[in-house]
Amino acid sequence: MLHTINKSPFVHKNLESCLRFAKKGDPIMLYEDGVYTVAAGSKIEPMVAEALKKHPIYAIEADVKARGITKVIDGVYLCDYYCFVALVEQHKVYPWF
Amino acid sequence: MLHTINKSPFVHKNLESCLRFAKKGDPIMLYEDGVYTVAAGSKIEPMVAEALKKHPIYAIEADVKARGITKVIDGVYLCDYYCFVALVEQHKVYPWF
Amino acid sequence: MGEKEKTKIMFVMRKPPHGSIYAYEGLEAILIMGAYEQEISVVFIDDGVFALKREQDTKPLGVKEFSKTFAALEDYDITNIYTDKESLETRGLTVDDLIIKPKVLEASEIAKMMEEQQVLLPF
Amino acid sequence: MGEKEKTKIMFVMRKPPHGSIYAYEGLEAILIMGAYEQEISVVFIDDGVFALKREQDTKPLGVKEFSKTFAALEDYDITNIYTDKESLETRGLTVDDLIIKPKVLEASEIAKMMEEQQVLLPF
Amino acid sequence: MKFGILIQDGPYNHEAADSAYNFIQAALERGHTIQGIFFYNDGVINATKLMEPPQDDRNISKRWSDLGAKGIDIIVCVAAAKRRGINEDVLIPNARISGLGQLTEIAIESDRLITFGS
Amino acid sequence: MKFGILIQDGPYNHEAADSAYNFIQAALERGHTIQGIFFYNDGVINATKLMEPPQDDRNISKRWSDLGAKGIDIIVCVAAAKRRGINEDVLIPNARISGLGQLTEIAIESDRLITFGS
Repeated sequence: MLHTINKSPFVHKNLESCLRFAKKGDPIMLYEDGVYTVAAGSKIEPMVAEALKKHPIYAIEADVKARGITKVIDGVYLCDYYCFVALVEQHKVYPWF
Repeated sequence: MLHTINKSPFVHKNLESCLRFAKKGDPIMLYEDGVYTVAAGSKIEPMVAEALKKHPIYAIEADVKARGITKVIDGVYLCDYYCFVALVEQHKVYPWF
Repeated sequence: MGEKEKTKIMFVMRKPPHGSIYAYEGLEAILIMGAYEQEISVVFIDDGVFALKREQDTKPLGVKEFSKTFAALEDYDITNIYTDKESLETRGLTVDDLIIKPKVLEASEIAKMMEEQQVLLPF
Repeated sequence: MGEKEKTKIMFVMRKPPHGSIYAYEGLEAILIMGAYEQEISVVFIDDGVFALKREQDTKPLGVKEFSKTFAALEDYDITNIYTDKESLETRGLTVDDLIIKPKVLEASEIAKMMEEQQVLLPF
Repeated sequence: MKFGILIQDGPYNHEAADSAYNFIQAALERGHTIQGIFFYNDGVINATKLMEPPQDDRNISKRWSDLGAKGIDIIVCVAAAKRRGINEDVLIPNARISGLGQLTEIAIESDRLITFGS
Repeated sequence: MKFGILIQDGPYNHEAADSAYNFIQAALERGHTIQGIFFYNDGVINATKLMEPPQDDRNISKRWSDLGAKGIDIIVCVAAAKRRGINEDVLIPNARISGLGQLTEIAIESDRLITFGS
């Protein structure tokens, strides 16, 4: 199952919920304000590093660029909407609004 | 200054922000989904008990009743919109959306 | 034979009632979809469990009280109703605080059920 | 003498840009109010600091890039611009990552300034 | 006192419009003046007269129109309204569409400005 | 594959309508079929033809109408629309107002249902 997150991890606890329910190996797609999760150097980074041990993590590059995020946490895949669609071809989707 | 919070503390981190900025003695008004903060017995209760040492905490009773919250944390004042207005007469307001 | 297989549709209720309309409009969607003879299930997680809290009295607020309609889902043949143990515990609730008795599951069991669905609807 | 005292109005920017419109419509409000010769100040706290992040490139997303307009607030005589130390640190940012150089304050100093305002506008 | 009210969110979807209404009613009953109610952001959707809620539910836009009939200034931000498809053709009676300058004037003239949103 | 799209939030105020549009464009370019786009909750506000965004900004309702012109079924939930003042008079061309049964049919007939909201 593909999990998607579109909220800032600094104000919302959706990422915590997602990580509690996601099965090992489930991919996580970050988009909209969710991409703040993958900016390197924040207080959230250790949680993301931990999550990367269990989940491939993707972030929509257009959202990353729009927000001026220039350094992304190692191991996160930047991708476009074709890549998002390709993941949806392989997985059902649950959005953690 | 009167601080207001209208979001659930289980999904949003607004209460943490509010407590970081609020001055000792500032009243806090909980309404809408913010009233889930004052339900007794939750994992949030210790944070609220701590906050009560520094701040009078109010919750709109109509919102509390609508959500079936029957036991409120000791020390929290249940109040109606007249009471909300009375607090606004005394204080400027900042809402932590 | 020749009969179309039922679609497995799960409503994942995560929002509390009254503060926003998602729980209520989600319920409206459940009721409609329930009439289509598909395989419907409903799971209440995170703040979604608050939708089932007993003793909701919305009269002072002047909005609709709809928790009783969740209690009537069985009348619509929607009997696969679940909730999450940790979501209840975090909120100081037990299943006795709820107007219905959903099956209480671990997050891992809910994740497994979500995986088995064809459609997941977030409300 | 006889001149009306200026109203102290503070915009408290807490929302990140692009995911919702609040930062942008907040900026529109700042620009209009800036023309009324009141005592305007703007403080960026929590995710609001992201509105000032350098190198925002919204072309791939197809939405407006407006961080440069924050940079131009001085041209509108809005010079009381502040941000919160801990909000920056939590997000791994320093003032060098921002398109302008707001005065970096402790939360307690910001709280004091908020207390002194007549009007607080949340965006 | 003179209270100004800013509403940043739409009706029904969030409780903000209800909370604002309940606050205003209580303020009026306590003898305060409402200097103006300004709809901004998704708040502008409160001002459509095309709203048809179910019969057993509250009619939120009518509430605002009724407050306008009592003489309270109900203002809808023109720029925010255009983005969301609110114009004079669909505007509730007793409200007006105007600019952010009106919010500025409310802010200046009120003793308190209270914002409801989400 | 056949993709169904559910949109739960309004235009401009949140990015959901943009993300959904970008996803749909990419899906179409990868050769998928869009079984239907269903607007629910505040999503119904996407479907007003009265929207007039600034000239230099995207016109979100026109995007949906253009997808409808290409033959994609654009459906606005009638109950949600009534609450928010969206009716046939203000509906964008190439869309239709109907009930939640249509969402059910999209859910049944699609290989995937993807929801955009906030």
